[in-house]
Amino acid sequence: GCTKKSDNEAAGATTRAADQVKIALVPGGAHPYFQPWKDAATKAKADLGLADVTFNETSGWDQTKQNDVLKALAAQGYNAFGIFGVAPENINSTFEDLKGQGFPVASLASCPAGDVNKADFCLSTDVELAAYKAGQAAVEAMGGQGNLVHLTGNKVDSNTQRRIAGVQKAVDETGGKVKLLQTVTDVDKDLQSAQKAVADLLAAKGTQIQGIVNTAYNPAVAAAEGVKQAKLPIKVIAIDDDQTILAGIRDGSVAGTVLQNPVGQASVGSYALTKLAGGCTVTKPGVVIDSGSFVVTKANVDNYETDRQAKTDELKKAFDGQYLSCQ
Amino acid sequence: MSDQTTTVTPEAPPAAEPPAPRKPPGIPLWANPRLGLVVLLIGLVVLFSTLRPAFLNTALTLVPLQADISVYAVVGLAQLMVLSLGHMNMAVGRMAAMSAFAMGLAYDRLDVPLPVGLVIGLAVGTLLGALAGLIISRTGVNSFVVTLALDFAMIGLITILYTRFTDGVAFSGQPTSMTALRNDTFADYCIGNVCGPNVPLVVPFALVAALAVGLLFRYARLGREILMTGDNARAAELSGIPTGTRVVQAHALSGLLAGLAGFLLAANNGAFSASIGEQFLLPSFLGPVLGGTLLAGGAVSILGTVLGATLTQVIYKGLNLLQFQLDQLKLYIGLVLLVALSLDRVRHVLAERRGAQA
Amino acid sequence: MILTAEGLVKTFPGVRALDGATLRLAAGSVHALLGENGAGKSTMVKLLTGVYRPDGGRIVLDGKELHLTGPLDAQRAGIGVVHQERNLIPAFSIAENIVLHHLPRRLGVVDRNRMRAEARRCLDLLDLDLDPDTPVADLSVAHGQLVEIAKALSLDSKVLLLDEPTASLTGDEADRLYAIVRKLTTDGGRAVVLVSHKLEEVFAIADTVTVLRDGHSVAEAEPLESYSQGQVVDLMVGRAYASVTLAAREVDPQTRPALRLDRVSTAGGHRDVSLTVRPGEILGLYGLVGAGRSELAKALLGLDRITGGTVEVQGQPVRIRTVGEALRRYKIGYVTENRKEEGVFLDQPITRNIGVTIWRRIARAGLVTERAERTVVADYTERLGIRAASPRQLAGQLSGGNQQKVSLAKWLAAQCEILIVDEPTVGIDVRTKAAFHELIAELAGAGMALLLISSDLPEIVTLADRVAVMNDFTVRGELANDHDYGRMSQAIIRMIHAGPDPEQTGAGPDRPDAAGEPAA
Amino acid sequence: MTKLLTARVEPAGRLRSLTRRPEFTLVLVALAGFVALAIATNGNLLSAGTLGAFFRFLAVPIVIGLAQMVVLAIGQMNLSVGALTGFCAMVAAWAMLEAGLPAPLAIGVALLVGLVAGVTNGLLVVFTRINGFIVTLATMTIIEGLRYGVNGPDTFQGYSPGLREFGRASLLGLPVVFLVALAVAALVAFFFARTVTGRQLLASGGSPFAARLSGISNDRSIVIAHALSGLLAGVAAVITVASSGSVNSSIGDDLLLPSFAAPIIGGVALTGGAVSVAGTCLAAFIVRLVDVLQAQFDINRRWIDLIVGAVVLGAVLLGTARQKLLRRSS
Ligand SMILES: Nc1ncnc2c1ncn2[C@@H]1O[C@H](COP(=O)(O)OP(=O)(O)OP(=O)(O)O)[C@@H](O)[C@H]1O
Ligand SMILES: Nc1ncnc2c1ncn2[C@@H]1O[C@H](COP(=O)(O)OP(=O)(O)OP(=O)(O)O)[C@@H](O)[C@H]1O
Ligand SMILES: [Mg+2]
Ligand SMILES: [Mg+2]
Repeated sequence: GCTKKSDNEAAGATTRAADQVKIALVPGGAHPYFQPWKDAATKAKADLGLADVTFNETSGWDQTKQNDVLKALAAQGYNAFGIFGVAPENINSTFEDLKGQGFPVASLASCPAGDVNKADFCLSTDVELAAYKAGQAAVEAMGGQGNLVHLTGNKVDSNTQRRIAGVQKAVDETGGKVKLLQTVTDVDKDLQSAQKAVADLLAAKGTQIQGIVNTAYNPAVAAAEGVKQAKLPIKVIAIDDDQTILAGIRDGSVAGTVLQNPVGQASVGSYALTKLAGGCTVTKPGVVIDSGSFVVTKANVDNYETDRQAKTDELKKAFDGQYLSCQ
Repeated sequence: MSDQTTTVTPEAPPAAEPPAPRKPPGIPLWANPRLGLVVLLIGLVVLFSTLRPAFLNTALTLVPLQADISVYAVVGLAQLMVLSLGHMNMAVGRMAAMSAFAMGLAYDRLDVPLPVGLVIGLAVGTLLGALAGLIISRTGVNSFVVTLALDFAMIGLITILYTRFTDGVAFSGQPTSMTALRNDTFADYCIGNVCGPNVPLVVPFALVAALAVGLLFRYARLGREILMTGDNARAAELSGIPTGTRVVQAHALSGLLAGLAGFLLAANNGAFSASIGEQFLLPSFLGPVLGGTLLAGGAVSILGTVLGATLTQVIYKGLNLLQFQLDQLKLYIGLVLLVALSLDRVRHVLAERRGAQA
Repeated sequence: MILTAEGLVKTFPGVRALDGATLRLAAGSVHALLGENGAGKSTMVKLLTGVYRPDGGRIVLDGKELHLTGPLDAQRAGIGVVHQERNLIPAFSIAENIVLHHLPRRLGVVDRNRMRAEARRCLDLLDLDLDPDTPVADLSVAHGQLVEIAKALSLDSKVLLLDEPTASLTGDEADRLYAIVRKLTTDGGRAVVLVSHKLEEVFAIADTVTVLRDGHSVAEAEPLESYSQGQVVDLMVGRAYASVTLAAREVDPQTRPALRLDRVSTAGGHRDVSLTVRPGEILGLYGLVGAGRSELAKALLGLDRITGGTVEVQGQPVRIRTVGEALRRYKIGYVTENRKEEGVFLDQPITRNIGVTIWRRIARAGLVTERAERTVVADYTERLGIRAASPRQLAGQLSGGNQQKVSLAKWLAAQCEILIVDEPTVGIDVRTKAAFHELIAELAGAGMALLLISSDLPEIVTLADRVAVMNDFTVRGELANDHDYGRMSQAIIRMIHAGPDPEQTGAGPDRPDAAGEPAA
Repeated sequence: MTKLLTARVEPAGRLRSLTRRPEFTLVLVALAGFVALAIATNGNLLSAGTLGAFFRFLAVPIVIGLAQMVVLAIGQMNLSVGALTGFCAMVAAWAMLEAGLPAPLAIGVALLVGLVAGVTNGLLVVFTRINGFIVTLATMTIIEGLRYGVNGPDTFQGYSPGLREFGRASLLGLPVVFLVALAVAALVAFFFARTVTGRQLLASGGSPFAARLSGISNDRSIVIAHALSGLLAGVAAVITVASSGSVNSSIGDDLLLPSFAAPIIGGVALTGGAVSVAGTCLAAFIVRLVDVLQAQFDINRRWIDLIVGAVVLGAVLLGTARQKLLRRSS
């Protein structure tokens, strides 16, 4: 009769010393957010004495392509992976594939959709919390009342749904003093559509709006620019610390921004992956860890980096003491 | 009417043939476009495996490569179906997505077995294709415009549907056999000690599709009549071919194949999600065109399409292994494609020279 | 000699169209270039005008050797041409088409006034009263042809090549064209090369003749007077020709008609058209260009709406909606007049071109057995004497006559009982034409009912049993054919010009021009 | 010879012939849509700010539609227009910020890059004899790579204040960039209607063989059309850089489909040989109306895609139906 080979006979995990570990950091595609990963990768390689750490952003926001990239990297000898999954809804199968080959896998900067994480751990911004903080910052900048608009990315993305929930929560807490006038989705694909959407929005309702909170990059850039140009007294809360946005905070056109911790994700992620390759195990497989989010305003625009560094150090300690168990 | 009329008529039947065929009209083997592709393909494989021996890694390169080729060969065939008419289907990707949505819904909500869901999804793809064909044949509006507009409409519809029927953007439930399709190769199945080749389970789907399409255009009246319609719709109409129906059928088959491609991609990726088909449009043209199918209609090459799809995927794989960064990657893909396309031109020029001397 | 071309060679994939042909042209003469279909006449014209480049041989104009790299070179050198195929840009105005090769310009901008004036001048040469601003798309075939000729005249060239210029012209228009050709050669000292299958016209106007056969010139610049028409035909064909008698047919007028039209009117504008065709009979349908004959045929096939009257096939009243239905249910076939656009599939092999009508019959479970197809196709290629390198050759690579045969073979293979044949011999050489005539007679002899639409009066008189005369979208009358050309032609012409119906006004003899608005 | 052919256009007939043109449907649709939207927004659409934004973001769709139209005129397509616009925009910003060129020079560089890319497309089509659709598909990929190569995924901002001032300036209540787009449209219209090269391009597009026999080089027409297309993409890039104030490598991603939508709704046939500048501009206007509709009424973007799809199809069907009716009634 016909028999089927057992599924997980190859999955015997091998341990590797640090100088045998080759880590691949793979974002979902090209995005300014991931740029700090490059430097963090170089630094991790030197600090941890790794064989190699590479950064590959050629996935093009396509899960199929990302899977190809990952397999190509594995074929090239990379044996530990930090991944931002393009499609949170089916990234778990990709994680399982890689784990099946005996590689440690980290879900970085985003966790799979649903409650299950098949990677060893997920180190990511708690997007709902970050959006909540951004919402709060916006409410505060608006003086606790008025109309707020939320600009965000791809509607069919579980992270977008979380962000919408986070902002909604912050608005709800004002007890009706702040009204969420509109949530505009799908304006993160490219800068020009974002600019057009912002211009049209301001043209239609500019005078009724007191605050704009952004939870995606392109609309944040467009909103900062658009509000400045329209000379409207609207408070803009942006996201991340791209140069353009920091400049906006300094010149006052942006009221604040919510930072995430890409460097921490890459460096702590690499650290944990190295440990896992060396024989450690995660105490709670699939654990989800918040890499932190920080509100930056004109007040702390020049020294927020210390807070972030502190969070990163704290994360590393938490891995040593709490998330990893090593013999 | 008994009068006898006269006319000039040759004494002998025209047996003495003046322009005696000096050589058969077929092109020499070396000038066959498919052969050029094969040579280029072999060249690239040799190049890549010299530069990166990992190119020959079975589990990480060759098996996924075959799975990808299967998807894109079927995508190419979906486009080929309408190229045969001289039409285009700008909505291949979205038709695939709609089919995949139907399959996902069937598996998730109705718990149907794999083949049933597949049939349901393919039926949806077929219907969408038929709709496009119907609009085109009824109104006479260019297929490019109709399918482009349909594509626009479906982009919206798909998201609306997914947000309505799933909480995320993908269906969670699917039959367990989907996992086998995704993970297994025939090498995992053994009779005694004899195991199958290292070929993913999705490959036969693509092979069957390619064979069926080949059979269709070569032997089936339907396929032949589609080709005749593509060559000269007016003459086809006057030869008794129901050209309107053929247009609808070709587009319906295009939708069906798009649906199959969507299924294969879902199998490869492990989920029926809204993003299926987003990247289908450009590869759908590359396969057939690299394989020598013109956009003008009336002639198709199935083998060429499969080879074209193979070539593009090999290029992707190779460049991935060479670890180019994004800007270089795109640059080289474009350049290699241009070279592959121009090679055909060089071959033509050579063939013409030879032909002229003969 | 103003122009000499020697040893011209041109090879296409699989065919040597010209194989050392020679053309010598004297100033001030009209030179006929004759040959069967596919002899290489158009290829020669195209070599002389830079459309193709020769694979061998040389072209000398006014003592200087020419190396033409494109049509522009030929125009600059003073060679004008009207090609066999129509080459106008439909969306452009008459004026712009006429002067397209040398658009008058000022600072890169088209000088429209000069453009119109120049076009007017060329149109006046042809006595054509057309508005130069009319888009060419709105013109009839004949007017298009005349504009094409005006375009060639606009060049004031030393040599003018006319490749079958009168194929779509009426007698009057052709006469006017030839008057101009005469004027150009005698007054202007120009040389004209005329390619035509209408030998009467050729003998009426040409001074010298070159005959091509299979890419060779078998007569080179001989004075035409020294030949009779028969001798020229012998030269073209390559052996002596004899008249052969077409078998006489006897049709019992009591036989049930295969096709009967009773007071049929159509959306296209036909009124009260009544016709009958019996099995074994050829009904000739004669009329001037634009009389509405082709459109009637198409209406019968369901391509246009029939709005009144009855159509009966084999005694049964029918309503045909598609060509497929006409073919399969009623066994009606239609050989179109327009073979390039409607008759053949240029990029398909001969087998598929002929096989297209029989697939349904020979298919088993929707699949066509290639062997069955090949047998049937081989049968018809042989019976019609289709000359091709192989049955797999693409139809587009055949000469016009052979394409016409392919277009006919398709309908023979379909085993029709009623066949409508529309202008079967336009642009066909004498021998093929004779072969066609024989074939058509043979088909009738075998019991097929044939409706022969033709503007070629001798053809009608030769073949038809009865002649119906159509003008202005209605049948003017019907005559029994007594096969006496003189008597028949007079009777027919008289019938066409017999005044219009009393209630019809303004439809005079020049009515065909306005046929675009039949339902006015 | 015949009344039909020699009939002169009478003054009354001129109006009639105007209403018979395919663009007439579009004028009606555009007017009706605009008025309806103005009423539905209680006149907000007519307020200076809204109107300004409306026309400011109409400039690029018009120019990009024209960039596609000039290649459609010869029966070709240019899939690289969007990516090229993005690339030129990035180059212009790079020239000002990194290379320190003054704005006018940077504009010149961007236009030149567009032109060169266009010429390259044209030459590739001519030399490889491959359908332009496929060639530009390949060059699009290359240009996307180059576009990304200029500055990675990061955004350029804060270049020449003068240029950005220009991008925001208004004249007679209309944004200057929109007037620039209109001027460009007028030039393109003049090019096709009156210049020798323009006529030759249309001749090549309408019937290449006939054009060749008239001594027109179809190859030259192909190269010129693609060059023009590239140049227009460069113009679109300059407008983008001026009016938006910041650019990054995502610029141009949403331009490909609109570039086809405008000329196609505008009645330009894909087979070549005919253009309609007015139709293209009107179609861009109509699509822009849908955009504004979305912003004014907070409609789900996905419905907008659906609506745009329906509008494209509807406009084209309406046009075909109208032409059929006209033909029947004539
Ligand atoms: N473009 C082409 N490709 C292949 N074969 C060709 C081509 N043009 C002509 N031929 C072949 O060359 C030969 C000569 O053709 P040509 O058109 O010169 O004949 P012709 O004398 O003008 O005939 P006709 O009287 O039918 O117009 C024919 O056998 C034809 O099939
Ligand atoms: N000289 C003309 N002027 C205007 N329209 C014409 C002319 N000749 C033909 N047409 C139009 O072309 C179309 C084709 O006419 P049709 O072919 O039915 O005529 P026909 O009697 O078959 O003539 P033919 O001898 O060309 O076959 C009709 O719509 C007719 O009105
Ligand atoms: Mg000829
Ligand atoms: Mg006719």
